[in-house]
Amino acid sequence: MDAFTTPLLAGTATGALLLIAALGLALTFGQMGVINMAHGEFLMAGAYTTYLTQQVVTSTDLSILVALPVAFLVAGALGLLLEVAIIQWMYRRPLDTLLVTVGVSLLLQQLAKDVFGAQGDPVHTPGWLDGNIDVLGYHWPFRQMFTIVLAGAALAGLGALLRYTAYGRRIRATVQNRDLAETMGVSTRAVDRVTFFVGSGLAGIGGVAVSLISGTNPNLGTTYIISAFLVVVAGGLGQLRGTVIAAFAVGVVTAFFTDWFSSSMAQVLTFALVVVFLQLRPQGLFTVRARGLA
Amino acid sequence: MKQLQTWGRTWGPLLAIALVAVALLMVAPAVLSPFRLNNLGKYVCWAIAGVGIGLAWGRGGMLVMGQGVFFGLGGYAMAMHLKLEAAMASGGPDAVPDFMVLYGDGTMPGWWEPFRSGAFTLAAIVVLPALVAVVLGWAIFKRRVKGAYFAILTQALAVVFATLLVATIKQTGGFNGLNQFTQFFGYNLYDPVNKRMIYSIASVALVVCLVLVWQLYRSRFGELLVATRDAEERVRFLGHDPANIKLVAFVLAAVMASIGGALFAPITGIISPSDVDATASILLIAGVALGGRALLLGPALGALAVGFGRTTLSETFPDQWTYFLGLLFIVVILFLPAGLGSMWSQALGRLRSSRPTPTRASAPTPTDELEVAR
Amino acid sequence: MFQSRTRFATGTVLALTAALSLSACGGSKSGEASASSASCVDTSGDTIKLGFLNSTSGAMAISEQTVRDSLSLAATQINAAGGILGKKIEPVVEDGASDPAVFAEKIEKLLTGDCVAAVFGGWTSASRKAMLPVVEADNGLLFYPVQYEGLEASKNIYYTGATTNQQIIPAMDFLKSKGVKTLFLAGSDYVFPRTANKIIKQYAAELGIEIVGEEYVPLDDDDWTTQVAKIVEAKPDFVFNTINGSSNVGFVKAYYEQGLSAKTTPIISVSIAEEEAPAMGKDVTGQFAAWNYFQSVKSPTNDAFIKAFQDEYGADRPTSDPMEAAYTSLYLYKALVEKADSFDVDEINDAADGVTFDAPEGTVTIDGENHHIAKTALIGQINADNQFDVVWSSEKPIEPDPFLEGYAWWDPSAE
Amino acid sequence: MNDDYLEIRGLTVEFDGFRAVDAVDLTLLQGRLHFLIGPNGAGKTTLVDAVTGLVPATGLVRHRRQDLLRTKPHRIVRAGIGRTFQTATVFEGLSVLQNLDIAGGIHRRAWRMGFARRGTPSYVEEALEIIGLASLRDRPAGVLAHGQKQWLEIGMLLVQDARVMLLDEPVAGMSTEEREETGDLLRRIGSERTIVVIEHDMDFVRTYADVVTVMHAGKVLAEGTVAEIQADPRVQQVYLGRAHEPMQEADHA
Repeated sequence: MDAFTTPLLAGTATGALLLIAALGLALTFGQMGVINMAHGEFLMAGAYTTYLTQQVVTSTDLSILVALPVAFLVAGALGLLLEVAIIQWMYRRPLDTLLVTVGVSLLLQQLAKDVFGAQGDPVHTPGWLDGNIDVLGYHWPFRQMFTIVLAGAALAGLGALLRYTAYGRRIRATVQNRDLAETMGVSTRAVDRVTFFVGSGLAGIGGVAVSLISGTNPNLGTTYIISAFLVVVAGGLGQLRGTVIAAFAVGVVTAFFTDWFSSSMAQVLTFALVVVFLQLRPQGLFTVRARGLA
Repeated sequence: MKQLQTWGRTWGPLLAIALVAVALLMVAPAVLSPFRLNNLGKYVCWAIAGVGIGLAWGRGGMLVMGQGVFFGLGGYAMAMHLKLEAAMASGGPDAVPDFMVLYGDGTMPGWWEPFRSGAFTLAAIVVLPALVAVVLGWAIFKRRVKGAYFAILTQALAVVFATLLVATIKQTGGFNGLNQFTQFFGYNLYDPVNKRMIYSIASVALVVCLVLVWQLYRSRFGELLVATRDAEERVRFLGHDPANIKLVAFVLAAVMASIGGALFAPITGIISPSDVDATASILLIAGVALGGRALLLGPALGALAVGFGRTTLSETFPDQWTYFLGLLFIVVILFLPAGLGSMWSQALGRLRSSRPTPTRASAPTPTDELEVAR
Repeated sequence: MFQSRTRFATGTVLALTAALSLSACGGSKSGEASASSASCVDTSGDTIKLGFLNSTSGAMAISEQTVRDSLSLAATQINAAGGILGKKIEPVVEDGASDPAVFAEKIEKLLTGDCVAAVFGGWTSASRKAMLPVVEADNGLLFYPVQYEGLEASKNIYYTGATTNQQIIPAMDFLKSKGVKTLFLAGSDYVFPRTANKIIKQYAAELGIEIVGEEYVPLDDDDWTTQVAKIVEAKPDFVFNTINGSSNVGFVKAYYEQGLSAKTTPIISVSIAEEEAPAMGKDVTGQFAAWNYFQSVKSPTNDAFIKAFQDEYGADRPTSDPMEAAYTSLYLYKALVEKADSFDVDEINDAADGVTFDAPEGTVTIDGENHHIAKTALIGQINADNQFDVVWSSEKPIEPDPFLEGYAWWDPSAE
Repeated sequence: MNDDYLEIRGLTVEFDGFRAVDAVDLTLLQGRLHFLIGPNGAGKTTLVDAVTGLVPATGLVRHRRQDLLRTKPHRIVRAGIGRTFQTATVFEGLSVLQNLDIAGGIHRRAWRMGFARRGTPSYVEEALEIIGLASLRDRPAGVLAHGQKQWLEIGMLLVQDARVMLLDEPVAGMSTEEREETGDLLRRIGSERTIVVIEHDMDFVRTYADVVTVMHAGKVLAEGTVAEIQADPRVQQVYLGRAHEPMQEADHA
């Protein structure tokens, strides 16, 4: 019985985590064509923020709730800094942006190692998350449910931002037609910054969730980032819907493969599935503007 | 004067390659200690892979972030043969590698068997990566997956490849990789003279690869490749399938990486997942970016420089190496996207007439993938 | 450009390079290899160079830095006490960068470039395997301070950490003595856990302990949820943990999260020591670990070691098994040299058998045959201070048996 | 009459349920200058896209007994169908000569691609003469005037030996003289080719068109000579919604 429920529920939680991580990536990629390889390190920043928050807010029960907004701000600020310092100078060179952010990612990892030590620091799970509920034989941890709720909240928040706020309208206008938006008086530069801030901030929230799984360590970002990228690739662009479906699909499929084979094989098979998927549905990735090719 | 220019355009690059050949094959062995020469041999292996990356990325616009995979295919193919050679030298023609006895049940997987043959191994080093690259490239390019998507897929491939290696302990030695070779096609691997021989082979391989890309870059294919990089869809309406053009460059790059890996194994005496994973692949890219991705010699010299820097910087500032590497990416790509070598080309260009360079290969204009990304 | 008159000259270039390379190819065939160059170690001065080769960058840096620290401490102490054969130790430090190929490169540099008399370091098996052929070819010496999966012996390597019959097998004896009937194996997906579990499975069959599950997760993967669910389902008496590094945190969190605890399903670990225990983010009191040294070991030598270490590096720094083994390795080298009255590798090897040192863990003795050392096995239980209370001991040092030749149940070719 | 003509039957292109091209029938014969006109959004460019394989379509497009809708874009080019784009797309970094040469790739065997260019192929020289850029042969295409780029693109089609040329607004943005030159060029090369021009400029259409097809809302509205078209009340209706001198003010956008 729980041969089915365990991978399904655990995979959904993993998918939720991937979703939080991938939302920011999909957002910045969709709008600016920028792939931020340091996005994983923003997750890491969120995790370390949780650790630091727990040093200040001694009540473990409260600390996670405090850490969430703080992590959002910290990671968002890092993202904003990255955008202002580097990325804004190279919007015409998406592949180069990707490589520069690889450099940033290396720097941040080493920095974390030097500041916090390579050992990793403990993050304590609050009492109200420390427990589980028996679902058909699987002791479903509250922490996993919390991750799913968090992803839902992040998604809802992002959706509300895009739909109901002035900034959201500007973001959508910019995504659909940057030049037109600009002629309509939208400052796409400002919009880009907001997007980067929000996207990176979401990674910070993801970092809080990750810290509840594995504490902190400097390599934490690299663990999740490749899967998050695969989610973005499989999900296609421009629509949050694709990212949501892809995130949960990758999470659940990986969990089943892990259950049936092993974690290592699950990585291999999930990658293979994404490549096969691209064979079947490359349409989401492919548009050509016919009137001018240059 | 004009004749001199034409002469220089055609023969200048060859002359430069010849200088590299002389430096690697005659000067270096004369002035370096065996240890440093062996180190240089290691960098040369990276440089061979770098030349391929220059072809695929610099000229073809395909950011190959997983060349470690092909480096590893060649490296492991060669290492399997060396491992079997070592086993057979001590345990007879049916002997199996020591780690299979230690970690497994002492039986050898069937697909190891042909690697007892040196000829098969040499063929596999070329054919294996080519096959993988064709299948993968076909799947990716024919579906018009490119730009950042392509880069991410190749990096994911490197991660998956390393994971697979680490998990298959009985077949590939897992995290430990393959090591403890004793001989190289019958030659004692720890004899300094033979080590120099392997170094020379690597250097010759590098020179051959350089001559090959020199010819490719001046050929019509080279022009078409650059055209594909800059305006893929336009090339389609010249009657070419861009997928095929990119595939050729991708496969050549894969084979070069494989040859680099195949020589890396005997030179360092080990090939392990950490030599082929995503980080190792990034390191390969770093050299190419530094030297100048689209230049003829840039990738190779850049790879040599990064290899040298890694050794010396880690000897001098063990903890700071990662900072250097990170900064290298940021500074070079941000301020000098065409690489250090471009400064030299620009200086040279100023000396010459104001005629345009034949192919605007060194100035990347990767707007095409942006269009598609939208 | 178009009217290029030059005929393409690849052929010429190829011929040139081929000729160049042939001149360099006068190598010698196997068998007639020239004898390895005589040792370049300089013993004429009043110092002796020793290489410390540890990763101070990369993923292994945190672990290996602790080894580096205790090696430095030992060198300082030995120098203060007059050195080795009257010569002061001059450490030459190198970074292995957590990369086996770099270890191979650096040990070559240390042995042939710096001409050190011996090298101390390495942590992962991969790094040791990479250094082994080099140190054998150069006829150098390597002292390796970490417990490992055994199945190796080299005349050029001294292993001062435990081999399997000094850690894994005693841990199983301990489990048997606790009346354990069922056991679950959880490990990282690499060589040490796989090999350790192979031994555990065979010995468990011998002891009548049933293995009710076996799960592996890649080294850099932290999510153990699915695997822990299988432990919950299998309800084993004990979990044998061979997980390495930060992945332990993910395992321990998932384990408590799904309602397991030291009371219901205790864990015995072989890689969680004094440094790792407080980093779990969970109260791990009551869980077990198998080592040959704990900071809590009561002996005057250990007290002196801890005091010296904490005076040097800070009172908050714990001492752990690999640190102690590294510290011991330098003193063993001193004892070896003094017994041989020479820095020559062959003479040291001839004198090796029976060399002892009164180490913090207790008296250790070198086995001249396999170059491992006899060590006492200890089982510790984590207390509220994240220290280990020793709850079981093998009482006397166990002779090292890296190939498990003395164990009839061991069949290396069985799965 | 040989089979060197382009036959289009029931060609339909749908985007998310919207029919951009709706069951179009056209027969485009060799040796005549066809013009395709119509207001914005009439489906002219989409029609060309469908013929050249850039967007998926249903129906039939046949040239020399080959069904182009089942052919990949680069194979369509090799079958002798060439096109240009509204914004001239030449390789700006390459010289005029190199642009023409690179277009000649389809004449070469794959392995020949591995060699460097030696001398100028005769068909490149010819094209260079026809498009009148011989004196600018070594100029990078990027510095050419707008009109010259369009000619270069037409030259590339010549090198490709395109039997059918589909030109998308080739004279947009050109000066009057450039237009004349372009028109003459099209006349010169059109005698043995099938040429289709999408155009808004009615003066140009009037001067050079042999046959005009008017499209509206994805359908063919009318077909005939310039005079016939101008007289057609439906065409006037489409262009201005009222019936006086319609085409003079047809939009240029």
